[in-house]
Amino acid sequence: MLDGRGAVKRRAGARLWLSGLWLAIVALAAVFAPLIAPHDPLMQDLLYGRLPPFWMAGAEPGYLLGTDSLGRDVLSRLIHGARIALIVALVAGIGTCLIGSTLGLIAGYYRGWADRIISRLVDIWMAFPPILFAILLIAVIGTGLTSVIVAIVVIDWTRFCRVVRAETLNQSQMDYVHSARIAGFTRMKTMLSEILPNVLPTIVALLSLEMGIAVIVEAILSFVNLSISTDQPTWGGMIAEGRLSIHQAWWVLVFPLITLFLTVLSFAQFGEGLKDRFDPVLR
Amino acid sequence: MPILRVVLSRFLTTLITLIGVAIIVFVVVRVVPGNPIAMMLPPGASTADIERLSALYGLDKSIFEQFTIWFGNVLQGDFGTSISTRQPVLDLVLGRLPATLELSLMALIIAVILGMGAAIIGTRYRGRRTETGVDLANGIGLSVPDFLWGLLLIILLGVVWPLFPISGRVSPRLDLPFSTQFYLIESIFRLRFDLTGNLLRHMFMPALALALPLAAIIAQLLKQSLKETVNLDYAVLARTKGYSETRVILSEALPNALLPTLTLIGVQFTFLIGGTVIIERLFSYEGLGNMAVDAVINRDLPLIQGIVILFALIFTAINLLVDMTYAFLNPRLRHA
Amino acid sequence: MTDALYRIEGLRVEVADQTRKPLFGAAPRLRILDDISFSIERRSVLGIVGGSGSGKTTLGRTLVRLVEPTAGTLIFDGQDVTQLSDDAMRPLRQRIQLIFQDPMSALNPRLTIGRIIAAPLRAKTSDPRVAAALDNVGLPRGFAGRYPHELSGGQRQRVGIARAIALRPDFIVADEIVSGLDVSSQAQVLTLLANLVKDLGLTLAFISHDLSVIRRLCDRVIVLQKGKIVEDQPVADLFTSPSHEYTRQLLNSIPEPDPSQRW
Amino acid sequence: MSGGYLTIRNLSAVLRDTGERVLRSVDIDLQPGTIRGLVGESGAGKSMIGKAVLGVLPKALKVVEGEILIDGQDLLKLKDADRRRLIGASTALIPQDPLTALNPSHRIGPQITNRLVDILGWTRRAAEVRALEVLEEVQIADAARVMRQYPHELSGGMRQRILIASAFAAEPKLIIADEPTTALDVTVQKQILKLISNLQARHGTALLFVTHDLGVVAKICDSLSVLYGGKVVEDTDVASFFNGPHHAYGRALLAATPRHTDPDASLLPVPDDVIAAVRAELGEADRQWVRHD
Repeated sequence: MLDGRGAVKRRAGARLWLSGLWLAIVALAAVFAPLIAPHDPLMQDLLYGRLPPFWMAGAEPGYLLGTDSLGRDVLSRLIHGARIALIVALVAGIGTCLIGSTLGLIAGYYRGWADRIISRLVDIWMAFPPILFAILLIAVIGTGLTSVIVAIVVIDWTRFCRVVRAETLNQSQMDYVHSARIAGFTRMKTMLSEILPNVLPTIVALLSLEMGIAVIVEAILSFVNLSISTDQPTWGGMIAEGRLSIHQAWWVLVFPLITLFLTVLSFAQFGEGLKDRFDPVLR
Repeated sequence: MPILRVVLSRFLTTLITLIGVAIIVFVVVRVVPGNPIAMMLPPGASTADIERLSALYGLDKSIFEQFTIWFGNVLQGDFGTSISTRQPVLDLVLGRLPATLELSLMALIIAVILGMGAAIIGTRYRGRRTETGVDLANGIGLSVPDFLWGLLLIILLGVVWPLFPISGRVSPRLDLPFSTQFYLIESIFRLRFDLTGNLLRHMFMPALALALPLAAIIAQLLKQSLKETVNLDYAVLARTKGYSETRVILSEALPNALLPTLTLIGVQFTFLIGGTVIIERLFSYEGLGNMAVDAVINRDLPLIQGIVILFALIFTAINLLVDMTYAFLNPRLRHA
Repeated sequence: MTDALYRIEGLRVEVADQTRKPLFGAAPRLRILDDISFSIERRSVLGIVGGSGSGKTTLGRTLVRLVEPTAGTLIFDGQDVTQLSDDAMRPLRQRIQLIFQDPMSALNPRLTIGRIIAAPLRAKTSDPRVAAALDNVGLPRGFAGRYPHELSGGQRQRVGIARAIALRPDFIVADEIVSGLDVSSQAQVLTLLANLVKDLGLTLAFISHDLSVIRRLCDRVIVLQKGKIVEDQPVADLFTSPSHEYTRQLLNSIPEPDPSQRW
Repeated sequence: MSGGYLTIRNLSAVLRDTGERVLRSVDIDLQPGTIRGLVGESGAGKSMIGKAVLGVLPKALKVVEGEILIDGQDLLKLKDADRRRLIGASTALIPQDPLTALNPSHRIGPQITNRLVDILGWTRRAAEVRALEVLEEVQIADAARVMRQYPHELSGGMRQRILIASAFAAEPKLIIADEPTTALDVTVQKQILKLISNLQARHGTALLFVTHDLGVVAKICDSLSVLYGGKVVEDTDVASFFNGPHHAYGRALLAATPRHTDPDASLLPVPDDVIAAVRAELGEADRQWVRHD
């Protein structure tokens, strides 16, 4: 067509497959971690401390990506770290999505008092620096996997709420929504059958993005030592350790960083790719 | 006068927001399970200590009374005394604020320059490889948060190719003649450009890490808005008058495309400032954010409250400012 | 000749003017329609004509109760529907339909044509009434599986008509339904509509800014200017002896495809 | 066939993506001081011809052959900057939608004077005097005040007058009017059309009038080209067209145009066999074109 939809489609396809592939690798690593990890991720061996990755002089076979200062295998810790990352991504992502999208739909479609209250709440939430809010919450309710997930949901529901509300408002102005009213649909049915399908692609894209953000927040909390207990391997924890020994053993920082980078990038791109895939106008 | 109305009603909602923030800050640290006094004190404090503190904070009164007392004090600028340093919270917080402001503004400037540049170039060469490149860079910039950019910069420009220092606000061995905490600005006024250079070198990586996601957002939104605008009738009309493409983008499309971008920059700038919390930590930059993390780790309750309230004030002020600017720049509102 | 299907008496519609809202208190009211009274006879076609800002679209939307009237009464088939609540209105909804001006906005982009037509019927896409509606508007049945963006403007407008008539309503408001179309599709849609009115025994309110398309379709015409009715006449009389200056102006401004009288 | 101020010869344009032809060997000749209507339904390519002359074709389209001669100079052979300068000095556009054709961020004055100052090198003072002159010519009262206003403060009819004034300000030899009244109410349309044809006659401008409305053509044009699928299917003067179009498609289009004076005239949709015939003509032309290429 005139606006070059062909090119958009091709690009969307490539990014959907590439990001999907990486996320599948991470998911497989998480599920089968005990089977694929070459070592026990917690096993310390000070004799094998700070071994470099396999291609460098002084590398030890069997420790592909080297070891950290306590002699723990970096690759095994990465693989086991995927478990925490994925659990946080799924649970926190879906939790935020459900709460935020529901409130956003209600505010955007029903307007009135519901909208005023919800919007004011969002305003208040937006006045907090999110990371500081998260750190504060964890400090108050204590560390642990559940706390991390609760903190992410409590803080980030506004992301869904804002976007979904705006999108719902847009859709509510369209004549097909009026048309549904003329057909005698109840407001609830109009919202679910006419508006929701048009907002859904945005929600899906946001959900995927949010999963990436959840992984990052977990990493940041681990980085300031406030996430999961320290003996469980997490990517953020590895980065915190790596940051301390960056001049002696860069690989302890670089490998978890690359993993985190690719995962976050993939979540975001996967969401955008899905959104384009969903769009009947592009399809 | 629509402008006056916009200004006043925004002002009112801002007030409501701030009161909401105060309530939540109060509730989070008081009502949540766990003895707040125990939280405030280092482990192993005596019963006498606990009682003394309870009386000091009026914890024997009802929650509502406690809130009124605390909020009344806050309104008078009294945020209490830091538990870890025994200094007034307000002094501590204001002492660190300039460092964070300088860092955030520098990041904002970098983001606006990078973002606008990318958007204009991407629009000028739309449909070509250049645009694909800009889009790709934007996609990555949008997806990867400041924390990861910071780490990446540390490895690349701090370790592999050590161009910039990876920690601190200024080299510790330097003599600092400053009388305010606005080091960067003061160094320029005192014509101590050696210090300016040193400060900028320290600031560069954290500021860039904060700026990259915002730059990508600005670039993406402005480019989208520019691309729509350059196809609008008035831009086409300008082209038929004999103007070049670059001229059409800069003088016809840009003024109209900037307005929606501006509102977005407001919200996103608050996100950027929020990002200083972790970026300052990462680069051991002595600002408000770094102090906040320390306060949480030390369980310094009054300090945490003070910092959060200050952040909230800054955030709402920025949003207010952006809304006002928008109202004044928009000819529809200005001349209605 | 008093068999009115729809009777409108003293209708007034006001909306709040948010651009002039003071800081405190209610916004001033903007009068869109003022003292509108007319009736539509069963199986007749009423033309509603006016320029932009005349309030004709608001009138159409008030007739189907999308816009709340400020004052006046709407009596549909002997029943006062002015104040009916959403729930009480629901059984009447399928007897009163609206065809929208912009078919792109009126058709949900994420639903297939079949689902768009079937939804108001509360039926499945395979329902015979869906196929029958497509037949009625001269679209191939295979279109049921397509999406709105895959259709041309004229085809989309026919889908809008199909959705409205599938419910077998008594009364349809058609709001500027040919103004976005080329003359050839315009002629097709108008012919189609004229035939449907005859075959299905419909009562139609046809809103248009264009007097030239009104003549063939309508039995009576009302002309709106700034929210008031300035003319209400049988169609032939309107063209031969317009009573109001504005109507004369409108008639005078139509560019007839006749080069003997140049402007 | 020469001496026209604007002469288009054998102009073909294709979609870059698919290679499909959008303009099919178009020939148009516009004499100085006359108005030629360019008529067709949506997708007929009528706007594309105007855009090709002005050099603002959408990027998805590409001109593949032909000549566009303005005063004997082939635009398509000129360098970009030279073409822009020539168009800026000699040709103006009256756009379709007055609500979107004025830049909401700029005041009215500069939007009229900018071409005079930036492209034609007038002094700001002279340009402003000229702007006041043309605003009065289009019957805008209090022109000095209007020049300081923003577009949103003015009605649609006012804005269209301003756009017309702006088009005539530089005394162009050629004006392309792209459906300039489609967005307006019928009473305003009449005033605007009268205004355009008066100004055109007074200034002796050659005017290419793009429209879908044969009624409008009958009222103001001298000659017309009927387009279907990017091909000129009929090229004649107005009197002989309305007395009896020679091409079946032209006849059908005229029959589909509503006329209110005749109560018995029924609107006839363009018959399918006419469409089929004209499509077949296009197909034949394309086959020859490919061979010739």
